[in-house]
Amino acid sequence: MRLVDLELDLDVFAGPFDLLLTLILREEIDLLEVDLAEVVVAYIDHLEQRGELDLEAATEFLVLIAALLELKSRLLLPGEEQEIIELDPGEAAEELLARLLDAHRYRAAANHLQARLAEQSGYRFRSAPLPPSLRRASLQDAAAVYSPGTLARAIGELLRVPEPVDVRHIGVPKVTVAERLAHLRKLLARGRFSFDEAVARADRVTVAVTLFALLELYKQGEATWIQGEPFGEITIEATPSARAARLSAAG
Amino acid sequence: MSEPTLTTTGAELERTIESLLFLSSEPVSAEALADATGEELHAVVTAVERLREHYEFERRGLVLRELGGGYVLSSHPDSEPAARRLLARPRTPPLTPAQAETLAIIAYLQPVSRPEIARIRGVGAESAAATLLERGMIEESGRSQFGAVLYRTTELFLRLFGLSSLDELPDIKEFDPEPELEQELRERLLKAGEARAGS
Amino acid sequence: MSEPTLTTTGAELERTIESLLFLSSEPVSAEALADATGEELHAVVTAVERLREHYEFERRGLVLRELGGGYVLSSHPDSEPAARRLLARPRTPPLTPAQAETLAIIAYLQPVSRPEIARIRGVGAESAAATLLERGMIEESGRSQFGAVLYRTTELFLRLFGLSSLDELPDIKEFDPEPELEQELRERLLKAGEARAGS
Repeated sequence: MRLVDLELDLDVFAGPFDLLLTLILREEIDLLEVDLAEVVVAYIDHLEQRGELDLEAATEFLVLIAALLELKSRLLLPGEEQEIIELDPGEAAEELLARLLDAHRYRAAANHLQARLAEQSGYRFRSAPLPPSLRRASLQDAAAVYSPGTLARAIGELLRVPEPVDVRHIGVPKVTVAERLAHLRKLLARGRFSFDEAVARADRVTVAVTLFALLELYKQGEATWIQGEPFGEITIEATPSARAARLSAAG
Repeated sequence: MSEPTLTTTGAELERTIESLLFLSSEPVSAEALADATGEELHAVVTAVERLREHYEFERRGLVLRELGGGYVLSSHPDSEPAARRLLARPRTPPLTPAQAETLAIIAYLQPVSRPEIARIRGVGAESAAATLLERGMIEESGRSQFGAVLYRTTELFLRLFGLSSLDELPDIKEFDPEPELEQELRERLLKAGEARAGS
Repeated sequence: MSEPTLTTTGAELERTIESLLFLSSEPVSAEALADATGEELHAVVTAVERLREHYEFERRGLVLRELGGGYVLSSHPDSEPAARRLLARPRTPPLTPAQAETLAIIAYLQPVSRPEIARIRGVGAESAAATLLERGMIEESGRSQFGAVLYRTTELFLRLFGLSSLDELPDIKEFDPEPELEQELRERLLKAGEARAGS
């Protein structure tokens, strides 16, 4: 998948990821207003939906989102760093570009190292203790340079049993787009409904996945929606053609 | 009369150096060999070169190389299949992409902290760094001014990657992305979005 | 026409055997060499004899000896004084955390097998154990009932830590997070290791 294909629907922005990036860089959207966690959730959903992982694009996304997080945390820091954060859009873009180029560079260097290691692996080195005569000589020259406390401390550390991590509160959401599609279609069959109804009591991931399902319905021409004002309620209803089709199927 | 003696001395020195390199599990510098044998540095360097040529020209099973700041013996790669059958010890396992990236960043930027590595990669490097530490390819090298552990590569890193020093790593510029790719990234960052924004 | 081929094969085999003996710190039997090289036993025995003669007649720095039912390489005794100057000082760079942990486990639990060390630490200990072996602080001490190599500490270990016997190892109570537990140290370490691995 290409990053260009990542469609977002955030509180402050709906549209493709690269457009969001541009608007941030041109300071038309305030980075402080953007919930980056939501961007990540959307990205993961997108990956799940596609069922494929393009490493190139994944790296690019990670580098960009990390850079945005850093920019944002710098913006959140009060006081002294004020002058650093007066990034003009051009500079911010250059910084992001520099990050991406660096990531490419080190990935290429990593490939080089991997190849080099493989090429060198036939040269094996000898690893053996010294012969007894030299060991005896070595013993004569041995002075107490290490502290026995180091060993006791290491054992103490190793005895530490980690606190069992309580994972009960982390429900593992296993919601699929197909499930949410079925859910939306059932609601559609009853008439119009609001998005809030569709995701009542749902967790964030389910909300994100439901949104994808809704976009899918729209793409298929099954549903349309109205939103009176920004942040207002989204009302969803079947398109006239879908309604006609359902009626004829029922009749 | 002096010539045979000189020749003998040269051969003796070569022989002693062969013993010393065989016994030593780490690379040995010319200076250390000169100290141990009580010979002049230039005589040591000549003897080492003769030993290297002996292995090469006589097609011996050993190879003498200058790696990690000293001379070290290794088996000849032609024997690798037999060595793999004989030794339970596997050959150097390959690096995962995450380990290789982490190692590349450490090799070029050392000393470098884990947060810096994460900053470049966009993802953390805990488990990759732990494996590289365990395999002896990197080691800690003090702390940054913010208290983060700094890493650097080890002598073993040089040896495993067939390098005599870090200077032998290719210039990082050699890994610069193609200008077309850079252009494409630049456009994707700004222009592609602007086109949409303007539309 | 067959002779040069035979000679080549003989030389190749001698070369491979040289590599294999170089890599093995323990004696290797003719059978094991035959298995590894895929050659007949008598060809291996001939090649080993040629290698032995090569070292002897060419006055090399290595010696091939038959020991404990196998062949093993060692350095030539003539080089001993130089070897002493180069190597007979114990190498005592600061222990890495992995080395300290591995050494502590061996010191308090000896004899202990490598798989046990790995279970306690939650990560492998190959590289750390190899370094401790090379530096002479630990040594092999037979095999466990499952065939794993067992380790114990050496006399050099005691010297380097200023101990006159293992009884002088410090009491761990001071560092023990739960000193009130009565359970055996080995069991507690294994349990904690498994808890770490599972978390």
